[in-house]
Amino acid sequence: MEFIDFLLEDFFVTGQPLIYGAMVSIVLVSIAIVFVLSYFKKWGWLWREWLTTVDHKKIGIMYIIAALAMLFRGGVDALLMRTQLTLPGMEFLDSQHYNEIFTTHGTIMIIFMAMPFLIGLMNYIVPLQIGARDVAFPFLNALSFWSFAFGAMIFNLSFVIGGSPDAGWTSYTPMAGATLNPGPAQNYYLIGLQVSGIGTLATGINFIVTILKMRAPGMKMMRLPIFTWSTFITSIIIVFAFPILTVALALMTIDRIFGSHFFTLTGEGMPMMWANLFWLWGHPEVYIVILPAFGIFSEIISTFARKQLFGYKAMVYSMVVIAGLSFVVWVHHFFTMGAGGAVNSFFSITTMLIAVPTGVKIFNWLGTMYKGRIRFDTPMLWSLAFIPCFVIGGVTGVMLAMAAADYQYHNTYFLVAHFHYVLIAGTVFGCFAGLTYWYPKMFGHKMNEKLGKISFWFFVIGFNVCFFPMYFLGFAGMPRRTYTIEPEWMALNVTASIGAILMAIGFAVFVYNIYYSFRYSQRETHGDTWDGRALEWATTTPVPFYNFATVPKIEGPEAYWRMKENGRTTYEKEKVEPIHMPSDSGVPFVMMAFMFIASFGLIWEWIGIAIAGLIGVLACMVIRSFDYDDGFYVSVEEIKQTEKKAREGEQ
Amino acid sequence: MKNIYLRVKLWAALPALSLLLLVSGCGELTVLDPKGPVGESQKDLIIFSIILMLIIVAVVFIAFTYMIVKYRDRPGRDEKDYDPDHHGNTTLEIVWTVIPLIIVTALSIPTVITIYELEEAPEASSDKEPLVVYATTADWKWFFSYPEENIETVNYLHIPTDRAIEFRLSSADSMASLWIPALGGQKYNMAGMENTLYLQADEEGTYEGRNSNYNGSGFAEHTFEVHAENEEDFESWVEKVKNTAPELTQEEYDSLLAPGLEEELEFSSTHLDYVDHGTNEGRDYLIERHKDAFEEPLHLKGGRGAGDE
Amino acid sequence: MSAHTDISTGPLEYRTQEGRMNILGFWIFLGAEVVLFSTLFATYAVLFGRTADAPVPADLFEMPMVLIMTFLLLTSSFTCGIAIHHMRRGSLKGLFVWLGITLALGLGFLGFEIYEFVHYAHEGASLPSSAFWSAFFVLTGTHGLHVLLGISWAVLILIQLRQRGLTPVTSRKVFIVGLYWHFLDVIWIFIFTSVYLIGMVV
Amino acid sequence: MSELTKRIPKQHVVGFVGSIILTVAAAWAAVGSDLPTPWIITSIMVLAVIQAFIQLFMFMHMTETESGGIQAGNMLYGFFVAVVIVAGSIWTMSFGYTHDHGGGSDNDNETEEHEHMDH
Repeated sequence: MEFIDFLLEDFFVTGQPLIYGAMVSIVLVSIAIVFVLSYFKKWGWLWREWLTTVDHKKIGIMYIIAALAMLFRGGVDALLMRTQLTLPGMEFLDSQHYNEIFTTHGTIMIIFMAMPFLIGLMNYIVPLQIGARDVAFPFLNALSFWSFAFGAMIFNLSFVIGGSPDAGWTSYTPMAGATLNPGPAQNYYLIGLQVSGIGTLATGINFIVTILKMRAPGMKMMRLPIFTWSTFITSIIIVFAFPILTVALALMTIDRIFGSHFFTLTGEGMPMMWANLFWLWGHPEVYIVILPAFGIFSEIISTFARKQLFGYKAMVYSMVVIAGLSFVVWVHHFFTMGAGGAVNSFFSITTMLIAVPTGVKIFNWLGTMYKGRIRFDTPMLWSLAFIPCFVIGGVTGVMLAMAAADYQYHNTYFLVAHFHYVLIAGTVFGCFAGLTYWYPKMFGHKMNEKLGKISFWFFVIGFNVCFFPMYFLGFAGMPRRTYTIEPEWMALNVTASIGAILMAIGFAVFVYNIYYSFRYSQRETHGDTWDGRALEWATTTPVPFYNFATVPKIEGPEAYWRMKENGRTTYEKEKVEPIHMPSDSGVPFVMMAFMFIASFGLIWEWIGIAIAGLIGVLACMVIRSFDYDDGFYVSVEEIKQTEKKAREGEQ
Repeated sequence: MKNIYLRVKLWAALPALSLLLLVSGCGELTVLDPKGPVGESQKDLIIFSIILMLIIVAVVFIAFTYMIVKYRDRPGRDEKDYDPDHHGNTTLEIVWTVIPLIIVTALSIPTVITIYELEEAPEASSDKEPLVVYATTADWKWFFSYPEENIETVNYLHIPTDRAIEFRLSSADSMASLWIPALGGQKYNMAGMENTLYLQADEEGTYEGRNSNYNGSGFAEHTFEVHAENEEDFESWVEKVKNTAPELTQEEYDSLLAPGLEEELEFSSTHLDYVDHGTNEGRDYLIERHKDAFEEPLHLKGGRGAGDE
Repeated sequence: MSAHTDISTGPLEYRTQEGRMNILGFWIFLGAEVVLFSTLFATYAVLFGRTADAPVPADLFEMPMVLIMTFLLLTSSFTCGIAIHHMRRGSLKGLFVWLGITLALGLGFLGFEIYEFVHYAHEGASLPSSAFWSAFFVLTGTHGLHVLLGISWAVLILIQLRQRGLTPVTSRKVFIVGLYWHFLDVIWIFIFTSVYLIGMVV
Repeated sequence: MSELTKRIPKQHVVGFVGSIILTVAAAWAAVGSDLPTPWIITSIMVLAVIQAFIQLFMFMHMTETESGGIQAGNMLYGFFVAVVIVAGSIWTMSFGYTHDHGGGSDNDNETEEHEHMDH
């Protein structure tokens, strides 16, 4: 009986019709998935082709699918919040529920949507752009993905089991500490982020080594496609920023579970230190999700303006400068903490300085279009919409950087408007642009242009209608994270909600487009869909698992553009040699499944289960250490057959 | 592509359109209509930055529109206009690095000056000593202690006009942020430390004040009213509180600290006699007394004792 | 993947592309470790002096024991370097002997550290005592955990060496675990200086 | 290559002796010397950094092979971020005790001294 009481009162989240609905749909979807897989006898296929794969392309696709699912969840959260703020009197959500929703919205969008989406694109594209057959450490790459996937699962589990975290995605202490916030909810946040953070760090190392060591012969650093450059810089930021998050999360976990006093009110702990550590990681994190988007836009604008990128070197150096500055601006997130004139002045100025390299990039994109011949395909539309929207986000960012004025903007909808203008116009547009741009390479057919444009216009107009009014809400004194509003903020909130609905329609059309294109789009017969310039377009579509039959020698920037001029391909029959490829492995999946068990134990403070899970993780590491599997060779004959089949349509 | 012009126009019109909507839709932009010197200097800084930023936005938008209109792929375009090998221009790149640097400098100077200005009491009332008010928060209410007057109020505040108020900010539990948008910017309240915030009202009136830093389920109701009145009215209000309000006993104060919402109250003594949450000794005062109260979910409905159910 | 582009000269561990990539990747991981530990150092520095009612560090830190621990770890770093040297000379026996000494010294260090923690706990300073002691135990404990991990990892590799002898793969693994071991000594130097010495001075 | 013929390479012995001397010197500076505290802290931190470089160059061969430059740059950037984190945290977190009565004032001094140590 006691056990059942526990299940009903503490374990499962009860009392919310919305959550019951979610539970039912989770159960139904799970049953449906199990049924479909069993009915079509696809379990073996799932295990062999996906769960154990170390192929960067498949891992990239899994990242993107997971990110889209998370975008859906975060988007539903956003719609629920907009509904509540439009009908504040209706008690659609109570304060507690609203708090949980904005917390999960923020966390999911940053950690489980933006980053995996971009990492998915990097995974698929970067090895192709540099002429490599995989990333440097394919096993580690699989491990990264599964750590993200299980981390996301842990975090999302809180929704139905134990309760969602409700301390905001920033989780400021002491509010998020054990005393003021008891129970497993906040632990889900800490452990979920920790587990997926491990994977992100590994991804960072992986890409640095890949880009440094696996480039095609002749591809000097200054000949790298700009998206690869942005990945490289992003990876550096990841490697040097994520350990800070790891430590911060660990410290709060130890505080909550083992009774230490880092961020507590008792024992002379220092709650502000959490904010400090969080933003030491958090600010570089912003650039982790924005630089790859910059890279995507650069590729697309250059391709569709049919011109070389304007100021390639300046583009690279500006990213380097942004990466450096990103580590010395974090205090602007808490100017109002009262650290005094010197601190606030210093961080005001460093923050504003970031506008300079960013401005350089904006003008270089405009320069790329100058004397170009611009086509307006969907990827280009997303990239073009990015420029004005991001400029609005950027200049308001400069306004926020002015500490004295920030005292009035801080914690208001002005801030909310700013970072959505930056993160949606930058990251989300970037993801959509990148996905539609590389979609034919990934799946062998384009996304439907007409639907793509419909979705684009709905989303972009909706985005502006939703977030532009929020600047004014900030001036009108509306604080963020409030579940109810004053009457004088009503009109603007209703406007914003209309915008949110338009965005939702845009997203729905986007997802429908995936289905529609799968059914009806014309299959690609040619690897070079958009008349591209970088090496990923040199392979056939679909890309063979070894990527390149022969790796071309690179003679300058824009490798593929040159190859087309010289009539060369990545298949030079006489030069084909056996290709060495890594073997698939189930260890990453199993290891992270054990990690999942360990995490679940830790979240509920069931230390026995946590230790058992941890032993499983360690055992997997030992197994891996003794694994001397050296991969396999693809025979010349197989390569020739594959290439012949793939290239039939081309001639 | 033929209606690209129209689309671009529509696009450019969007912000303007929503601006119009705003002006008609919403009453006042409190931050841009401040009632005291602190808010005033912040407003000046904001307006200055908005003007500079609008210039930048205008330049980029015009250049952007020019590019996508002039260089779009359309039938009958002059072939000479297309230069696929054009890939940079050092002079231009230097220009658009240096100009932003100048703009940043132009923004930095007034910013730094204002930052330091706001660390001190406003100059406008330098002839008078600032009125010291200890503003302490506990989930989810505000305590205002006037040590010189030896009175304390809960969830509302009386201040004299034309005199600087020196807020001593601290918290008994979670981090909060005292913000009275009509008077000026905010600062954090934190347990175990003390922040100083200077504000001043030049116009009499009632202003909204609130905690703007999210701190849990009572956050939306964590507000207070500021009554700014002339020196005389203020004095007589102080007298009235002194004479009519009860003393704040430690027992009473301890029970007020329990998490929950509270109505407006006043007392003829301050809690500073028992504890100053801004000091190292006072930082865990509330936790020691109300640790268990956070274990149960609170159903807040407002008013006294609502948190106790 | 060109895993077998051989370079016929030079140390064994660098001869394959895979070996070179693994070593570079590990260096980058060490860069991340620098950040991880510096975050712990920052926390320790900020929380310094926040001992609440617990004893202050100057009362508990003892120079002789700290010096012994330091010398143990310093020597082990040296012997580890010698082990790598023997590996490069192709002497499997020398590698075994010196790596064995290294691990023994490492175990000695761990023993002292455990004794130290227990001793402090007896004196009333443990993880939940105060912010300062939380920071102390997590900083030194994280380092200690790394040492423990290093020892277990090295043991696994010794087994693999016994099974397979010196190959490009095993020598790469030894080299990487060696890097890890030296790095832990670097971290300890900073713990020794900024935790123990400064704790005794201030 | 000539180094490889020896049983114990000279470079490692020099590094080892060097780090022992530096350790003893730091220990002496901390407890044996009469220097003012900020001086002690500065000098022992300098000694620690020198020792770290001994390990990196003499034991870990940071600059060997063609990736040496990358490895060294990587470590240097790591140190840069480390300084930012430690010095930055101390700088931004040492505030708010202006009105601390009693215990807090001690705190203030110590934090400041720490700040010296990390510059």
